[in-house]
Amino acid sequence: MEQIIFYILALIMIVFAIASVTSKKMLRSVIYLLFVLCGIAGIYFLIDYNFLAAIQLTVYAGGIIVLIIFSVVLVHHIEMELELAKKSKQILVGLACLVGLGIFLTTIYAHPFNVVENSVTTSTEDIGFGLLSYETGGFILPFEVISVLLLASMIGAIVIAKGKKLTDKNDTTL
Amino acid sequence: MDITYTILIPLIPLAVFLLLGIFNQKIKPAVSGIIGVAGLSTSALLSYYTAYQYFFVYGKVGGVYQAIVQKTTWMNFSDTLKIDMGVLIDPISVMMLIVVSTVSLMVHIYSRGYMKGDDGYTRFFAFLSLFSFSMFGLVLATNLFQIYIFWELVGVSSFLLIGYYYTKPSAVSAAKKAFIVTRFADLGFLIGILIIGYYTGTFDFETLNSVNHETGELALNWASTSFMGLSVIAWALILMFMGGAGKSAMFPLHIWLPDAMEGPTPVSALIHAATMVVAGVYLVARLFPMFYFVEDGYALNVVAYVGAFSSLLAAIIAITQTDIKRVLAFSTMSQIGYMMLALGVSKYEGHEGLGYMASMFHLFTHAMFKALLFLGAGSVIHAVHSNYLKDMGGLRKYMPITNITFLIAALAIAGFPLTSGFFSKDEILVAAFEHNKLIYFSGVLVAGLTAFYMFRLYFGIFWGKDTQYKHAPHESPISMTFPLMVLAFISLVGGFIPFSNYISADRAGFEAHLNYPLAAVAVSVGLIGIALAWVFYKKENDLASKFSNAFGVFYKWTYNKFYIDEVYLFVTKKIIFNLIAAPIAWFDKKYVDGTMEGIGNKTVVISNKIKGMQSGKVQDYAFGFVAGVVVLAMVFIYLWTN
Amino acid sequence: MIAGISIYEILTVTSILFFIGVYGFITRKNLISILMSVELILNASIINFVVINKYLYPDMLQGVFFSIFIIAVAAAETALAISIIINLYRQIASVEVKDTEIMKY
Amino acid sequence: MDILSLFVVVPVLTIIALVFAKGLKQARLVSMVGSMVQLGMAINLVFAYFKERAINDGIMVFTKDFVWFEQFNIHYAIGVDGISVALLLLTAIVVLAGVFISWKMPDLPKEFFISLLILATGVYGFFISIDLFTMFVFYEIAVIPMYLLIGIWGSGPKEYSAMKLTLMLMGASAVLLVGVLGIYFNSNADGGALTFNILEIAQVNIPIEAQKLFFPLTFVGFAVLGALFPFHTWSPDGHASAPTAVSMLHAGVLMKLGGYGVFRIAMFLLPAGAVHWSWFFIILAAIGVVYGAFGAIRQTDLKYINAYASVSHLGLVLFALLTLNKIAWNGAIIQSLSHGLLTAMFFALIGMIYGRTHTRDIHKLGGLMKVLPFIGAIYVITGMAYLGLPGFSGFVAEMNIFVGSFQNPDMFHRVLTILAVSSIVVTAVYILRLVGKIMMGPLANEEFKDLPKATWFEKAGILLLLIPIVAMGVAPLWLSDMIMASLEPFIKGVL
Repeated sequence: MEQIIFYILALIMIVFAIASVTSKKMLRSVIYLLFVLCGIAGIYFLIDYNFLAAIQLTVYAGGIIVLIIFSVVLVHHIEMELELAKKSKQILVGLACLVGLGIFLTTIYAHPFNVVENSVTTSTEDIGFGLLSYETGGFILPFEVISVLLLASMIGAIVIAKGKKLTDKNDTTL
Repeated sequence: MDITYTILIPLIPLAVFLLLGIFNQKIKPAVSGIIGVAGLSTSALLSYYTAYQYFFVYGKVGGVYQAIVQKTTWMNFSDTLKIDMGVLIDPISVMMLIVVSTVSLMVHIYSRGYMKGDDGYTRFFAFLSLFSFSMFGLVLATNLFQIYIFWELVGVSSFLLIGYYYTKPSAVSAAKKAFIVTRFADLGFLIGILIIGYYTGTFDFETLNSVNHETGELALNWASTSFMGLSVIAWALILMFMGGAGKSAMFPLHIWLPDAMEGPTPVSALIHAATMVVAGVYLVARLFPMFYFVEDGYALNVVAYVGAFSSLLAAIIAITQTDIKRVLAFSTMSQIGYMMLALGVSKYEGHEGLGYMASMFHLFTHAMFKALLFLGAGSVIHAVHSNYLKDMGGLRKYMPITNITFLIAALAIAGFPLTSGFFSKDEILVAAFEHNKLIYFSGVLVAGLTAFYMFRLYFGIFWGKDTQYKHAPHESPISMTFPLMVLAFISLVGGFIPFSNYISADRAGFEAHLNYPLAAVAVSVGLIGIALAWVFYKKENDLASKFSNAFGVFYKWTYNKFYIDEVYLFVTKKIIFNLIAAPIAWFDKKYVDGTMEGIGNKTVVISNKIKGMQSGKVQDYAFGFVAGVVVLAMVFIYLWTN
Repeated sequence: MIAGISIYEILTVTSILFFIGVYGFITRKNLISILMSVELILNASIINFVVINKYLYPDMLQGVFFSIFIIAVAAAETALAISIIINLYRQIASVEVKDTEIMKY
Repeated sequence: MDILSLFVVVPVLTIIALVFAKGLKQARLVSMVGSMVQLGMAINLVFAYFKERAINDGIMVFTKDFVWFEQFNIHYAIGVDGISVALLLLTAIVVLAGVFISWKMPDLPKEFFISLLILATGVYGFFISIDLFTMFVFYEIAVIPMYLLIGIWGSGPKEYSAMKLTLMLMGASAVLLVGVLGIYFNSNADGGALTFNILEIAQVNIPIEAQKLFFPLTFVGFAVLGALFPFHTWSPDGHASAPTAVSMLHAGVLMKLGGYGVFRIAMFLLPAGAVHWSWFFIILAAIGVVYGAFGAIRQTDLKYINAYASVSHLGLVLFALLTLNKIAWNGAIIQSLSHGLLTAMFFALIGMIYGRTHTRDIHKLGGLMKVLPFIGAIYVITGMAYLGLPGFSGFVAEMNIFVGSFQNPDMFHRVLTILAVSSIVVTAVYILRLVGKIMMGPLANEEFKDLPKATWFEKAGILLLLIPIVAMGVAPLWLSDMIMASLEPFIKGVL
């Protein structure tokens, strides 16, 4: 059962990912990406990381995608056709990617992973404790740093997006 | 014998030169003249003292005049090869000392009158002293390099003195010409020295010249390498003779001498008549044993023929020249050719070496009467302010002393009996007669031509037409006529000196006698020449021009000195300047520099081309990055798996 | 652990996703599309973190933590990128890569 | 402080003092004092050297050794022999003369003198070091200020010339660096440690193949600075654009670094390579001798004439070095000294003439002897010395070179020697053309009638150069013996 679900999810992800990077329509491209992200959340569910799956759905599918959609709507006409790269470039890049993929896969399959059979379930509580622990192996410091980073980037985003008025004074473009 | 004092003979003029040269602006002309004369007088007195001591007191040991050498090392090349500086006293160097100091002193005295009022009076005396220093050094040189050193120095003094009137373009170009032509000849001299130095391992005259009396050959041994069928030493001698020919204005390196007459006349008398131009003769005489013994005198034959030919050529050209100084210049060349041919036909031992002795004798007498001729000409030029025969005539009335002395000199050079030239010329002809008939006949012909052109000159100046002068010419001051009289006296009686007792190739001395039949021939040829000149030029008439018209083309060629100058001009201007120097300059700009520039330009072009790679497009970089990583990964995997 | 699915299969899928992202990053000409491709690449790597954590070191949570951090950073990055894009659009009325050449050379 | 390091320290101190100097007057005073101290030290060094030589028979004396880069065994190693002593003296003379000649430098005098002294520092350092790397560092120190000196204070197309000069010399030093490193990495051939010390490397038998490979690189690297044909083209342009004192220093001293380096590094450390390659480079050098001389005939700019003459004369230095013969080497060193003084003198005179008439075109000059008797007379004397007149240094040098190169009896060397000897005639042609054109003849331009006479500092500069020229020419024995004695260890390798 899980096997079948995984394959289905994998298929969805790959197909929509490809669709996302090749689609000519901007908005569709974003929606395809949304599907991919949802598929990834599905994977998280499958391997029992429910909290992560939730984050994936809320932050990515909910937040980032909406942000992107907004920006698309702001800077594009909905029906605008995207410009595609030259055929030769597409083929060249595709080839390079295929070769790279080949290398990845050969390396992966050549490596004997030391898989530990288990069925440990991780609760949200564990994650919360681990994240906020200041014991050895605790992640409180990075957590705080990330918080500050988020704050800083939010402020930065606002300042940059506001743009014009502030830059006028300094007489710098962008 | 201690002969250290002889070093003062060159050093005093050097001191005078430095004194006058450095304080050129500060010394009053009158004072500088006196300093110059005083310096040279001291040198002259020392020379006479040396000569007396050498010839009559200590020179002769065991019947042979010894060479006395004192020297010090000037520079080391290697353990064996070195340059010395020193003095070499032997018969010919002492004889040259007398010649140089006498003529130089006379010229100094003469110049005080001749150069009076000239801007560069002090400079002139400084240069004269420099020349005297160099010439004394050359005469006293103990080895090839020393002689080369002073050889160059006389060359440069000559350059400075010819270019004395340096604001006159013709003087400047004459000076340049003289220097470059002799420099070119010196190239041969230098290479000759290098060859000799390499193969014999010494530059010393005494070592080079020492003769092994038992075998009758040179004592020196060398590896007998030959080049084009002639031993390298013979080549070296010929090359050195090239240097001598350059200085002594032998054909074909004579072209500078006539132009050198642009210098002040006393300079012509000193340098280009009496002393420097005989340096070539002196050089050959200096190395006479080598010339004679190496390859059976091959090089000496070259000397003889070059001398004879130059002598004839110059005598012919002299007939047609109208500038009196140029006539004298060609006459000088002709007479030096005489000395060369005398050396060329000479043998080594005893009486066989008559030519050698005759050459030196002629050198001596010629120095006196040719200096006299030049100084006389100078006196005339001083009076009429022109160099050209056409501006002269009938001067005997105005300038009696000049007239008489000039006549004496002309008689001497024409070989009139009992004058000094008669004896020396006679001996040269005897030597030539004994060893080479062809050269003898050429010599006799030259004797006749000499008498003719010299009296053409004499009659042209002092007799001939009565020219009307703007300012009546008057006799020169005593400072100028006194040297004339002294030199005239020597020219008259110099022939009675028993030269052969003192100077001979093997230094042993011998008794020379007049050969009456040959002397009669020479004298009669000379008299014919004088007589012809009398007919043509004594009174103003058109015989001469008729005659020259009759010869037409030949006259024109002769008048233009056989166009040798033009040939040289063609070679230097057209070939060297335009066909070598110009293409090299062009090649340098275009290709050598062009290549270097091209490298620079190509760098700019290439960098312009490839700067597009740095496009600023992140995606392009990303592609490069990905592709690069892929390739690298493949390489590493390949390496790992193997 | 997904029953019947080995780590290899999951890693294969993520690798494919990763290279699709790379492909998109290089070939797309629109800044927002490029941003999306970056998201794709990031997601592929997040899955790797999580999966390796789960399969190889099940009693630890580092992989999960890093995933969370990456998501946070990605969110911040996206926000910034979007703001830059919007600002750029204001300046030059375009978000095509070919128009943003100020930094070229 | 030891006697040699002072040669680097004093110019540096002078530079520091110059930084605080205000205006032209103080700047030139400070530089003059500094250079005079330097000259005094150089003269003192000569005497000290003779004293030391009597009790010390090492290749180098006054040696000192400090490590300054442990890892690669780079030392600040110094020492001198007769050759470097002579060249140091030359440098001190030319620098002081250069300061005198720049007495009235109008623009940025302080900066000018500073650059000049940096150049001098590099040169001094180069001559005293016996560590390859230190030597190379000083070499670069000497070359770099040239760019500024020509680019800022030059005339004509100065940026172009400065760029060309710097690029070509830098290119050469890149090649040289490869050669130096090649020597360095072969310095353990006999099993020792890698070293940059010249004396130590000289003891090592570097493999023949390596010598053959690295000799041309080292040689060309240095010979470009010595204006080897066909790498000489930087020199005419550079000289023509450079200000007077820089031309003097450059042609007089800096170009000597080339010959010195060839001799001290390329030939001393790679003797087998030198023997193997000499036939090729000697052809280039001989061509350069004649080529430079003919090139000079055609030029019309005084400085170009002199630059080509330098190509010819320095070609003679390289030619002599490549004949691999002790006499010729002696001649090469003397020629370096002699040419250094003479060419500095020439450039100084050209500078004076240019400063007065504002032209260097020989067709526009003429008859200057009348209006400038002192400069004219010195010009003629210098010209005569330049064409190898006995009594001046050039003659001594040339005779040594010719006699030396004549010691190779094979046809190949004979022909080349005669070719080189013939250059003395061509030299005479261009020198006399020059002298005749600008000094003699009628005055070319009425405006030249009232040119100012030579000033005291000009005379001082000129006499400073003239005295050693005459001294070397009249009494060469002490100099040539000093050099000859020092040549002994160097010649062994190639014989």
